[in-house]
Amino acid sequence: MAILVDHHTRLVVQGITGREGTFHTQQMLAYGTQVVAGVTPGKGGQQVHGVPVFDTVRQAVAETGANASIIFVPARGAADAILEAADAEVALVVCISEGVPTLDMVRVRRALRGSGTRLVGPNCPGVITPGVAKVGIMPGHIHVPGPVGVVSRSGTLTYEVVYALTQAGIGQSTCVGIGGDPVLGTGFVDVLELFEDDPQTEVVVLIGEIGGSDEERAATFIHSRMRKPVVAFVAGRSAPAGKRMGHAGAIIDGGAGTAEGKMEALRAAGVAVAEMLGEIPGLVRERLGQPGGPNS
Amino acid sequence: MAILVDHHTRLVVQGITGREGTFHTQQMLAYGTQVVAGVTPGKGGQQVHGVPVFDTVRQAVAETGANASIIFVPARGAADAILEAADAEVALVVCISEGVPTLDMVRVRRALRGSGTRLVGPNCPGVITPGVAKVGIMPGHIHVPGPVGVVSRSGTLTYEVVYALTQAGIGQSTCVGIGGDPVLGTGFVDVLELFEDDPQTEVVVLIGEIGGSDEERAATFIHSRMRKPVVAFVAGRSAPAGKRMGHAGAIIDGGAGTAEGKMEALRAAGVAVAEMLGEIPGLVRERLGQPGGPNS
Amino acid sequence: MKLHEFQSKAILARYGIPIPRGEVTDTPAEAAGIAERLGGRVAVKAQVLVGGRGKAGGIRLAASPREAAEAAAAILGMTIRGLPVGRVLVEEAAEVERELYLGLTVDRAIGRVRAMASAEGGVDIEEVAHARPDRIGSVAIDPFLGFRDYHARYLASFLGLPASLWVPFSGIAQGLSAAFAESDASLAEINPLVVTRDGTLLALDAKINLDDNALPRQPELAALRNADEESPAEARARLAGLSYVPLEGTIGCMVNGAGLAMATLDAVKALGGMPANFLDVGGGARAERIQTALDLILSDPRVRAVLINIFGGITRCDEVARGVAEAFSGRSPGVPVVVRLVGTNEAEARDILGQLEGVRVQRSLEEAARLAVSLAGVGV
Amino acid sequence: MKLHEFQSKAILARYGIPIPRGEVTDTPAEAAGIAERLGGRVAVKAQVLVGGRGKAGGIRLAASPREAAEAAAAILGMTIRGLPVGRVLVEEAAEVERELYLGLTVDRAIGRVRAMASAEGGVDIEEVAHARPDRIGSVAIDPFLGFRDYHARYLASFLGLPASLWVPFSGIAQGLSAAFAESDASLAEINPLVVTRDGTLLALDAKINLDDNALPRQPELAALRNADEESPAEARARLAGLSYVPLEGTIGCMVNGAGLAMATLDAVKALGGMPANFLDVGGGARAERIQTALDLILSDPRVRAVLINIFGGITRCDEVARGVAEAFSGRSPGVPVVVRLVGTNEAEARDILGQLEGVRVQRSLEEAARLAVSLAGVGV
Repeated sequence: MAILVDHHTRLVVQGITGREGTFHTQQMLAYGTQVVAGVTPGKGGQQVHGVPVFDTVRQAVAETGANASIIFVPARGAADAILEAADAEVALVVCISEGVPTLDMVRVRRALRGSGTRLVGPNCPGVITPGVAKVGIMPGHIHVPGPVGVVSRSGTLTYEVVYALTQAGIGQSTCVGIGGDPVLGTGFVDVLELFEDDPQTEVVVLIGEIGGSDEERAATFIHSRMRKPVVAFVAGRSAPAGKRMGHAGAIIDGGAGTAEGKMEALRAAGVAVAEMLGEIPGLVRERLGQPGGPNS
Repeated sequence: MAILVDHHTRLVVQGITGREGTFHTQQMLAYGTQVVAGVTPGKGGQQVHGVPVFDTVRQAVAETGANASIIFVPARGAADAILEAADAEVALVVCISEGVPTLDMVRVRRALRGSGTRLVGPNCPGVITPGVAKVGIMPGHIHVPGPVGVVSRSGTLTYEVVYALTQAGIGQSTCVGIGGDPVLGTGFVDVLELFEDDPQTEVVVLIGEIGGSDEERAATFIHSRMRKPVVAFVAGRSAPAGKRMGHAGAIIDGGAGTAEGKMEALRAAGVAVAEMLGEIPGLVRERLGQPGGPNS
Repeated sequence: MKLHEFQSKAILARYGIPIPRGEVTDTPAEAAGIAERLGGRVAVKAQVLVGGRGKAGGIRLAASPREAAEAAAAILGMTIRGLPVGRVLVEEAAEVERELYLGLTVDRAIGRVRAMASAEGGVDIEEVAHARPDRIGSVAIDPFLGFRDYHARYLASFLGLPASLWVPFSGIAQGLSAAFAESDASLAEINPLVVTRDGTLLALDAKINLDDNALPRQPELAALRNADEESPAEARARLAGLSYVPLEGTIGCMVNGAGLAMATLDAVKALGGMPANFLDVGGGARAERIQTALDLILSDPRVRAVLINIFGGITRCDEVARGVAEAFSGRSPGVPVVVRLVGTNEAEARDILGQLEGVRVQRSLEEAARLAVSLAGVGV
Repeated sequence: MKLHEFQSKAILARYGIPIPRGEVTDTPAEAAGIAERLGGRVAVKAQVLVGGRGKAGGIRLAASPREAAEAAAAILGMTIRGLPVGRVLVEEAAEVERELYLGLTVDRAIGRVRAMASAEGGVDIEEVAHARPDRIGSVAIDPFLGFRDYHARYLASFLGLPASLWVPFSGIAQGLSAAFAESDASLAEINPLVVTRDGTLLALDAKINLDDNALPRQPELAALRNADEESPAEARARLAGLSYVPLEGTIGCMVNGAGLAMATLDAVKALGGMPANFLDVGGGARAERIQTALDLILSDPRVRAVLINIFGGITRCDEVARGVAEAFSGRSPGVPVVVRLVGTNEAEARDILGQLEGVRVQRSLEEAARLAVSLAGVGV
């Protein structure tokens, strides 16, 4: 099973002829992903690593049956690329682009409400279902199939955690990087809901960071709606208040959104919260193979 | 049971201090509807027939627990009134106002997509659940409770049909006037879906007219998804092509949307289509008390 | 409300859409002058609010000012589908390479504006839509996002336009979409949108219809209303807030509500009669409006009987009855009047109407329609 | 990016929001001149990009041009929270009846802009939000529908404004909302929004922060950047595309990815060390950027050890290693460097780094952090 991405995933790469688009198309093909089409306006008819390029997503969908998209276009064109994919009724859109203006995302998120399109990102590493398909830019080889769902706001921190799980012999069902920006297509709660319903997933690892209140909302959801065990880590305990720490989202505003506050909320929801990254594999192992039960 | 409107309905009247708003507030109160609030900007604090008036829908909802709204404001302010009700998370909005510009409704319908608000109308007589509550301008006394759901694009034509049913001793579960404009909040299919799921409703009467393709889509839905019997009437068989017949929607464009075409589509879906209005009560009676079955 | 070609083109030009140079006139002499100013070949085109003027001879090419005057003289004398031609548009003739279609209208099924394009321009697009639906490409426009570059790319690619025309095509489509939205149009068409011999795009003919409900907030456009679009009776009905469509029969009908009005006409026809008109007095009709409505009906000399069918909701039956009484006060209707009223204040209405001569009150629509048909004299 | 009060007010004025008359200057003499032109009492206000300037004495009232010059002289010599005051705004003093708060920011939880208003203006609104959340009224703004009349009515009613001020309040709120959207702001506040003694509304202080991601499409606003907002090191980092925040410790950190960087700092701290900075080299960092990053870290004299933690994804480990090698070519880092690399092209990276003197390669983050802490000398 797994979530979001599986062997039915037929991918169109938006911005396929750019440097990143071309490189990661090759990487995704090498991983086994069914990359069926690319889109770059004005370059319809070309090929990239054997993948046909179209002028519009709608043509790509009509010709190849693509049902998922990954976006590598520059930030200024990212919102339009997402809207184009949604207009073509692509079910899953993963936006890798970073630096997308926040108000573009406010509009995009509003535009997608009530549509059949789910957006992951922007400014995210994407989604991988180990051994099946990779729709993202994560290093594929560190992942192995298994029972642990991973969801994270961070990119490389996720790789770090996945790498540690794999090293400890624990595989993953699906790993989802939701992105670090203030306004996202998909939040923690959305992914937790999918993992809760996914038969393959037995334990979920949630990797949060300071800023916003998505971890707090996740805690509420876990407490009230999840039966599967959750292990969490929250980055940014040493961050000073009010300083911008890379992610636009990682700002501590007026005492809300601190790492300690998030860890506390998660603990109160029955989540096993790791103090150090290295503790995660052990906490996960303790929870594997155990019968699920309410976290409340 | 019934649909859309029941004894839980707590109504706010937008435009309550206007002539129509005041008159129909009295009528609805007399029918037994729980009219709990009115809204007219700048007139907060007043009362109309004992109903408190607020400046905004949000205040009305907060103070009175209103969960439905009826709109009597002039056409130019109707879209804003609908949006205000949706912003205040009112679950059902019935817009009586006629003459609302079509592109206003295009925007409103788009704005409501994915929200928790259902709009009925505009340019409609509203919704009545006989003996329980009236959220509309229909003459209440012609309705009696019973097993027949009525849905119609027309106003007075609906009264005509309901009157005939009542005279024949056949009561109604709920009567819904969806309105005659080109772009509506709720279409035939939406209402048919509700009737199909409503335990009280045994037979549905659908009253269509020329123009558009809502009857054709209803036919497709009835054929594929409904088990309850449907009786239909389509007005406008004598209308000449291309002439505007009152409703903006009632235009025959290039041969599509004719009464004959609609009647044919409905018949093919297993619907009993009345040639004359007077046949409707008989067709309904034949189908009452019979076990339901697929229309396909 | 329909706009003339020259009015529609003036709107398009404001949105940056390229149109031929040209001017409108109502005299052959001025037509010659315009042709003189434009230089070279011109097209002289009848400005009438019906389709099919080309086939009717309402469009002529002229190679000289003198020919333009002759063409204008011929066209200005024409009547096309019952409408006299009052004005002609004289514009420079284009060298046409390809004829495309580009149009926008409201797609009721999805509640959005839909943009349609076809490489089969210059012909009746509805025939194309019917016979070869695959030759029409379309995109639905999100009202909040507008017509976007990817819509233009899709349609341009569908039309097989060369890459050099994608950007101008996008500009035209976005301009048309903005014109549609900002004018509260119900239809906006460029047909044909031509590719000229020198490889540019040009809106050779254009048609914009406006949403009547939006005219109050479009005063500038509302002022373009053409008196020749409607008969005096229709104009009077519009000003009184009545929805009135004259038909060919002998039974004048007055009903409240468009659906019930259509069903009433259907009943008259099914019982062997011919309606003289469609007339919806609307909701909450007061006595004064009822009176205007009756005046309109009785002013049609073909009318042999009047059928009034009112179902009271917002409309109160007694108000209708009072209107009927006032319309007849001091004069006879001249033809039999059959009235059927049900609903709010029905009893009072019966009292009022019972005192009027020549007015017969019936209980059901079917009875009333049957009586009206018989009074009008079948087949007359 | 933060804007100064006078810059923020200039934007508001463009959206029709009433602001006090005033001018900005960097000399006491000009301050007197401005006061002269304004006539009457003026306020002299420090233009610095930190809060709390009022408490720090950065705002003074002056009854005459001479007093204005004196106030300006005093303020222009100040340093507020580490920032020297380079300019003052001299504006006419208002007669204040009530102080309100009106602000907009992005509500991440719902992905919309939220407008907040409070009758408790003029104070730290976050304290109000914390202590008395019921004193703050708010509305979420649909990006496609904008700030609407009913939002204004709701907030005006919440604030208890008299009916006479609803329309002006609505204008201000809609102006602020439009300014927010069209400037790509992340925060826009009027605090206080005052009701003056003569019963009008006036934006007495204003603050706009901009979304850095949107600056490329806001060239006019980007040009307002204040050099005094950031240190030279921060400016250099920004121009190189690095996310850099100087801290107080001794261990220079270079990491790819903000989350991993924070986790790295957390690990350093948990193991007893103190990070000297936060530095995210971003995704796909090339050798040149790595070199700039190392230069920045090593230019901090407090740094006793450097910890490099790279997890290769888009970033290729060999590129990072090459950047490190180039940064050290021909000169010694001067402090020990601990490197930990995992991911794409990890083996090549190890080969390159293995040849560098003073660079120690570790396998795990924890080992690397522990070594860096020990090399930096705990507690130093």
